[in-house]
Amino acid sequence: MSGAAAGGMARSAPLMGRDTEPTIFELSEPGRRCWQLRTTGVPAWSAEELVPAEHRRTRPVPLAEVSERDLVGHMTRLSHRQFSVDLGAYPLGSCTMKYNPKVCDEVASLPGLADVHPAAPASMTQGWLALLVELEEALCAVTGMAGATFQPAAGAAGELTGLLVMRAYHGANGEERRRVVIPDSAHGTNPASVSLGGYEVTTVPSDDRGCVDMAALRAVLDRDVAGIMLTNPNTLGLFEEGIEEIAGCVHDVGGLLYYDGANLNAILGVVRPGDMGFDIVHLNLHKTFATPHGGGGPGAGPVAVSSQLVDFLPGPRPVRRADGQGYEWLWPARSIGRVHSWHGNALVLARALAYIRVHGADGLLRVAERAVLNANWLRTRLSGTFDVPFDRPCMHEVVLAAATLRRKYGVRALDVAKRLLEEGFHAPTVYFPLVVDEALMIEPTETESLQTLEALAGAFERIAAEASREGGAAAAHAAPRTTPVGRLDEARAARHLVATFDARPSSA
Amino acid sequence: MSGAAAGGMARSAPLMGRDTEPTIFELSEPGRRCWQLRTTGVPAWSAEELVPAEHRRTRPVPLAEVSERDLVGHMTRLSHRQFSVDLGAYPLGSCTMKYNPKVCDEVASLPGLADVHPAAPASMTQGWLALLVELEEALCAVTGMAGATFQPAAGAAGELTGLLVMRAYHGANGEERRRVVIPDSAHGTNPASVSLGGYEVTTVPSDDRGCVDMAALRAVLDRDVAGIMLTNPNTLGLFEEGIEEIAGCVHDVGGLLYYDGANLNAILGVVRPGDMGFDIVHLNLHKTFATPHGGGGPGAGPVAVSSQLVDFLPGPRPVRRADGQGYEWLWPARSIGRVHSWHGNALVLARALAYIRVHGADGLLRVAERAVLNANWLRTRLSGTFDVPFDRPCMHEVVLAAATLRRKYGVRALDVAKRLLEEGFHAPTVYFPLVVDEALMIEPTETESLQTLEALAGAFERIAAEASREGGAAAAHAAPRTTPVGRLDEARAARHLVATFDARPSSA
Amino acid sequence: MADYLPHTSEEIATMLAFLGLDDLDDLFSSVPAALRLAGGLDLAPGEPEPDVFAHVAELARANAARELVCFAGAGAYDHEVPPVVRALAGRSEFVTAYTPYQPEVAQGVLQAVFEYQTMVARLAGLPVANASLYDGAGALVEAVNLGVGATGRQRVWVSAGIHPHWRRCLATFSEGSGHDLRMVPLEEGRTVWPDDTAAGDVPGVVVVGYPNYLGCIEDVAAARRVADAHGALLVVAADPVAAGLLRSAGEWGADVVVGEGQVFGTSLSFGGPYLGLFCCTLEQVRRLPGRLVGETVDVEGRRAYVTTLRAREQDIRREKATSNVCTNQTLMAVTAAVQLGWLGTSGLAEVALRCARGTRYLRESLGGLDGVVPLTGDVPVVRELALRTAVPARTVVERVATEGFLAGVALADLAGEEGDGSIGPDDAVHGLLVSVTERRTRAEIDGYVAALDKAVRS
Amino acid sequence: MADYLPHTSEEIATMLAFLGLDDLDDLFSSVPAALRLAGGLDLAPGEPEPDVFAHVAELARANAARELVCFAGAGAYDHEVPPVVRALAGRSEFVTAYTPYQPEVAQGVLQAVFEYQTMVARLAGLPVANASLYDGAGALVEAVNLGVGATGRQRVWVSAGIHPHWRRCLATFSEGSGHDLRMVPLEEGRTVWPDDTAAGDVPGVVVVGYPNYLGCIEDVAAARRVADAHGALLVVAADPVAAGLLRSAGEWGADVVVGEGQVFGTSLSFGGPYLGLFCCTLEQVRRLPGRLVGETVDVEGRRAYVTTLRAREQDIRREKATSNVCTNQTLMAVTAAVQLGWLGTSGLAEVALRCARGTRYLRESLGGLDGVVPLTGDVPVVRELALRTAVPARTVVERVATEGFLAGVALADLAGEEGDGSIGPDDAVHGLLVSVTERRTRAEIDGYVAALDKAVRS
Ligand SMILES: Cc1ncc(COP(=O)(O)O)c(C=O)c1O
Ligand SMILES: Cc1ncc(COP(=O)(O)O)c(C=O)c1O
Repeated sequence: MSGAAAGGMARSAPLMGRDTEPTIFELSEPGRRCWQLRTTGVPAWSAEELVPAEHRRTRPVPLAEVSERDLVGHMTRLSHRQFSVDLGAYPLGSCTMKYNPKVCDEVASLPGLADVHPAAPASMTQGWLALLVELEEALCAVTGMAGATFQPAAGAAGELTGLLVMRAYHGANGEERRRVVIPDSAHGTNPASVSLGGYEVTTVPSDDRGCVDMAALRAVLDRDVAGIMLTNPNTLGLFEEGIEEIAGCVHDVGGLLYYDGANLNAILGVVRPGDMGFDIVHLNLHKTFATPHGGGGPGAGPVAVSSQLVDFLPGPRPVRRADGQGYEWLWPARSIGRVHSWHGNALVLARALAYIRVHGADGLLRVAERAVLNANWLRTRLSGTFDVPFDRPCMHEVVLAAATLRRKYGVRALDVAKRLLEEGFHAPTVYFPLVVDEALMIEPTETESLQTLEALAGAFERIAAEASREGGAAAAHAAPRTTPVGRLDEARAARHLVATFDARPSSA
Repeated sequence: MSGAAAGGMARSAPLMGRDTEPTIFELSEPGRRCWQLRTTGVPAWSAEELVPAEHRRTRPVPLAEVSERDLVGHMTRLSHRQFSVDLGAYPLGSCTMKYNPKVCDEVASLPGLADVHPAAPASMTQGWLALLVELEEALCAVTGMAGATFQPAAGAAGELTGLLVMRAYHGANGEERRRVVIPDSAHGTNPASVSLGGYEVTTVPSDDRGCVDMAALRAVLDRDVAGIMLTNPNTLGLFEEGIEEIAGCVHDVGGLLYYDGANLNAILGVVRPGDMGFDIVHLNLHKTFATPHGGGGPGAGPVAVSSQLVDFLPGPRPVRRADGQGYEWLWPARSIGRVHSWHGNALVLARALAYIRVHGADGLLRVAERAVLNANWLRTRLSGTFDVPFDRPCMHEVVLAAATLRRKYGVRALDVAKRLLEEGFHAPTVYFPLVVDEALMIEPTETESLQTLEALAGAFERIAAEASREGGAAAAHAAPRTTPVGRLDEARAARHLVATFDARPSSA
Repeated sequence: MADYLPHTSEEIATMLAFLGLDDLDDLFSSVPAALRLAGGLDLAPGEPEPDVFAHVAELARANAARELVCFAGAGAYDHEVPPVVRALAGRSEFVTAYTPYQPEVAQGVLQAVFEYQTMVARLAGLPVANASLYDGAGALVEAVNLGVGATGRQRVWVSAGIHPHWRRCLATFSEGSGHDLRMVPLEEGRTVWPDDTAAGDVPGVVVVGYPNYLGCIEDVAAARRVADAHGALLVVAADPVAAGLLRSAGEWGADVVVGEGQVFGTSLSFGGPYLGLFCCTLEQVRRLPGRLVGETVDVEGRRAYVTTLRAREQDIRREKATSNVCTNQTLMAVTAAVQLGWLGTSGLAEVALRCARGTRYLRESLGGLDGVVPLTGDVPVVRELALRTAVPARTVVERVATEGFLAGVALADLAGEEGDGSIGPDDAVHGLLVSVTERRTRAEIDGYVAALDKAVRS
Repeated sequence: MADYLPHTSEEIATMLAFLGLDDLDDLFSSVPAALRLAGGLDLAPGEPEPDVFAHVAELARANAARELVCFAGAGAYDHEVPPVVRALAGRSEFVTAYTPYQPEVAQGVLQAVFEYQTMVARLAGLPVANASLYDGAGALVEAVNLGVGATGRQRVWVSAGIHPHWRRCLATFSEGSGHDLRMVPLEEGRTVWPDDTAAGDVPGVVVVGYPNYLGCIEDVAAARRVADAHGALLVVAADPVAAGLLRSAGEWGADVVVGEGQVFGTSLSFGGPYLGLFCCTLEQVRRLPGRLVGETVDVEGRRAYVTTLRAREQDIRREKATSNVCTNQTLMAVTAAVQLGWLGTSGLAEVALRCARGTRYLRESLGGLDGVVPLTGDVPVVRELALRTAVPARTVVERVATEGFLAGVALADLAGEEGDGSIGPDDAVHGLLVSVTERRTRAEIDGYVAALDKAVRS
């Protein structure tokens, strides 16, 4: 019955069956509607009276036409076809899929926050400005920085913003540096941002302890290097022990240190990027400060900088008024300009503030401790089961590998991931970081309990044991079998691109 | 893994698998907690200082101890194990499972309604009183009655309230009548309420057209009869065509007519119980006026009465002040007393008012028309597939039967119901009304589309066709196979009662 | 024309044609023409959702009470309801489901109710709880029905410490059931059971509050002795929050425990929907009113839940059913399960303790005031305190509201201006019932005391 | 100590023992001691949720703007968002999921985004839409990057009718990308494209608004001709609500269409999270920034969805990626899909029409006022109107607020007090940009006009 246009049929809800859900366009019936709009009393001029003929659309934009009941049925069934943190553990490495407190949802829907126009004057938005200034101070406390911008809408936007600040700083010093150094284990957004920032990427390899190879780093450092981008702990979940030395030699050549804050969760209250020597830090509020990821976003990627760089931040910035009478917007003296249509993802910022206040200094430290405790427990428990590329205590996540499983039984990291779905867990991140073959990057986060870790470890162990058994590899390749759809033909999706309903062969 | 205590494991979510979900007690871990309470600054006296030893509990009530994350995981997974209107069609006869507009949820959570204490004086709750009076007027317009009480919390409570009003009325006339007449097709709450009202039930049979057998009725009517309880359309979905005659002869012996409003949806704007001759009407707001059923409640069962009975209604009642200055509470002169701790299910009443205002006179008529249209379409379409006990146009629901299927193939109404679950629909009501053998009572409601009706009819047809085929009966008996659990051992539940976790053999 | 109906005019035409009808009106041919409503309902035409919402929101704004810091209780309490409880209990699968008639696709509601039953039973100290009743008063009525059914005696001794509204409901329904109620009065806030009994006065059921509606902790053991003396069943109407500090009613020997479950996650809601709690002994389980969820297994042996002992219910037993309750308050029961899950063992104890602390702090703060004295002397209370104010309590409530507080509930509003067996006429007029929940801060209590002071002076 | 962490102290002890560690501090042994933060973070200790909520709610109350009837637009609009959209888009499965890396358990988000892509593409009149970008400005930046990549020319002609904030973003990012921006000025509210071009001035990309930020409907055909004359790509920044009335940008020949999708179901939110809309031709699909969902089948041939053409993305292509966007605005895209599903064909047209009616009604109502004149003459507009007020616009906004209206956006706040290529210095100070959505009633518009009248007189 795939594609059938029955709005009230629930066979696509996994509760009821394993059908596919028709698209909303297939549920559509001309003439049906669900919108209801205010009665306004405004004169009912016709489109002809309002828009000149040459600009006027001749037929309405064809959208779906459904009843509210069918819209609800459709979206509710789709929601049942979606895994989420609220359903179970989501140990996706580098993504920090912690539990997102529901109080933040209510904070973000406070009409006094959600219904405020971004261009309303500061005199009428003092609450928002106060909130932002309070959050800025908290983020500076956490990072050891002097000031921050909230405009970047996500981590990658923060990276690019930070690189433009870096560029402006060097420019203000009359320098035109051309290269930025990145470790080979870095997240893909780092090199992509470096390019967009107008720099060339210089990659440095990891050493056999999973850290930046110091010799290689020294070899590439010179006065053409604008800076280095690091995340610490790095994407292998390991703390860069030589960070002081790195900072020293980068600073020695006049370069700046950029901290990719995606892994800040591990070190909250333990060590601050500023104290490690970083000059620029972006924070992934959607990772560390519990903004739900929304299926891919929104997030928020504020950038905090040391005092010498505050003047370069994007503007305008919310600040306390000099006269002590509330708050106002201010353009930093040498601002790089705007990086967002307005003030950044404001409601995400409000969530982060609430999260930070609930935890406070003590709670944020507990977050880091528990996150690291959980990751190390899993590492220790699973170290006999999977390859351990770097056998050292990890921070908030652990990178294991299925290289041996693959070599011996033909069971790949991808198969392990798919099998894990059958076990009732989301899969870890696979094939990242690129420096580890058949990587399984597991980040349990601090909000999962020991009981869940035990169940998760048990599932991993079962999968590995099964791989070695007769027919085990075949079973792994056939996974997942308990999910609404099985493995997808991803190649076909790219080869015959169908990116809209109108591009479907049958709708042609 | 049934019963495993892993809070973050999602194998019980049908998206991931078919395991059972552990109880919250199995997820519990001593010392874990999720509550957070306001900081009050009130002195922290100990329990010993506050409660005398003989009354003081020696150990806390043992509840579950879970983290907020586990609570969310547990309840979200449970929600995925639950069918609902929002997932698909729910053609449960007599229950009017229509789509419940989401705007009503927002109405019911308005702080100005939801956060009001029921004992706050009328001077501080004028909005609530105005709302109730407006709703009362609307319900009187719909039913053709003179006044109403909102205290009954559901239909059955309304029935009993109405019967007590009937009793008080006769009592005021110095009469002690002992019997109430009920058709054999009546809903079980009617006879149960009659007993609780202190009356004896006199049952009258249905005739071969599915209506009250007039001769039989006349035979039981005398001055000992306090009244008759009817729903019209009746539980067979048929309009009691002889209603005027019924009313005439009941009134002739001094009895009152009670209207069971569970089926009011069919006649909104078409005919009013008052015009049919009814004296007392309860409304199931949770059926007709789109209050979601909440998995079994809450509902609201206001009782509306003709002018001669208004003085007997429960008190206090919200009324307009005589001086025109707002609203006040008033005790009817000969009130039967209270029937609820406070004023009834107030938030349900607010939902009903919103629903009624959105529809208005025109929309409520459309509701009835579409409900009846849908039911008749299904009746006509399926009349070749199932038995049609009463082959006449129906109102908002149609009663079919699987008697032939059972006789020929051993496939019962229950099997049809379970097979329908596999087809992605909730089952119709089965084995009710009792007067029809192997009854399938189908109420599509007005909010299901023709496309959904077609899919539903197709599913019924497939099920019937399959029953006649080789192995069809066995397949029907094995249904449902696509749901998280299969058919249950209901006898065992009653035989070995386990009504709490503590009564489980293993927890003993 | 804006509504929720999917039918396009083409579809209506098609469907009518399929039925062989000319127009929608023909659908109602079985309705006698003389009865048909001419001219439609006497209601305004439909309005779009946003207009309707604006109208109701305006009504909501007209409820001044909402802005007041709440010191009112009397069976409806301002407890903390966290966002997580609203989010979970508000999930549409719970909200838009019907009674779990098809258990294979209703394990969500069924298991939640099973967990609810377990928690409520533990709270009451009894082995069985049902799946919910309408409200506290309704639960009491059902409990008395059960007791009368079990003993075969319709005489019921009801402590005057039972909430006056609940007693009033009991009286209303006794008109139908024929129960014969005797109110047993209070002295200094506690029930004084009669020593000896005339022949016709032998109770089948004895009912007591714990604490009673004036907040006083009753001697349930004494009530048990009275019941035993007459072979009666003991029904205890217990405050389920106070139960976090007090010995359970079951421990004291209650046969049936009822209560108002609004305190577990449901907003004040102007009085409803609330939640009737009902627990009983195993002995009485076949007389249990309402639904009951039990554990069983499916065809493959998987643990599963189903409504059980259905032969008690009205849809099967009809006039012989234990009760007429059909639609109940399941969503509130699910809400209570979530709230109790959130509170957990330590949280329930903490809430009860904080209520008691706040109440003590209030009592001590009132110590210095002229014109406000405790009404029930030194009787121990947990979270509800009856006061006698120098000016009539209704006046106090109006005055204190101007300072931003809902002062409490005037006893005249509960027990009538004449009073009843629980209090005399003077206390009825000057009595004010005050409640302090865990949400009240010291600053609020201080402000309230000042407002009260002002109100009773002038 | 209240938080969301499950670990009991016993469990911590067990886990540490399993790891062979003495205490939690040992977990951080790899952090050089010298760097360890002594004394903990300089933050207050944690507070319970209800205290925190009360604090944020107080901040929210301090935003006076919230109470004002909104006549401000400028890229952020007060459209109707019905309860059903909030309910559906707020479902926790959508809210708490990550990027759909495991498509077998992410069909919900994937299909919703596929439907979103279809709707947005139809709106733009182009065959492909991506899965969302950060906001309108971000989408424009990406569009210019795409155009420069496609033509190999970094010269970009940007109409001054593009929202000043967006132009400002473009300028910021061009510092990195090296794009060479030329602003093309407006006259009477519309872009006047240069006739001839110096050698170094040949654009690779031409950018125009439709309507532009002052509300004026631009001649996109003219922009297309300019682009064609130079072999440039045409990027159109379109108002997606006005698109309900106007010919689509795709019909006019746009290569890339960008827009701000906040209008589809997202609240004003003080500016974010919003939704960057991005559409392009099939020719450019391999340069598309951000994620793209495509249809495919699973092993059993069932229709299914997956993110596709991933080789463009940064996690695979790294420094050669088409964009650095990773986390995007998926939830807003899902929200837009729901809102567009709610509006449907007729609803989108109706909203656009009602906006235009309200704007016309406002324009006519202003006719009689002294001291308020349209800034862009008679140029046709849909839903946004630039005015010149006799007193500085910022003053007007402050004054009108006292009457309960957010009067609009002072052009000085957008284009700076000196103005820019879109308007001169005098208009910058006296210019007020006003927007009328379908939510504004006649009574509100009348009240607003009266307030405006008063404000410009005094
Ligand atoms: C290590 C690392 N750096 C940077 C990013 C980019 O952040 P965002 O996705 O918010 O753009 C991520 C997240 O995906 C990450 O894991
Ligand atoms: C015909 C009929 N009468 C009465 C009732 C009782 O209503 P309630 O369940 O609200 O008590 C019902 C509902 O179940 C019904 O269908």
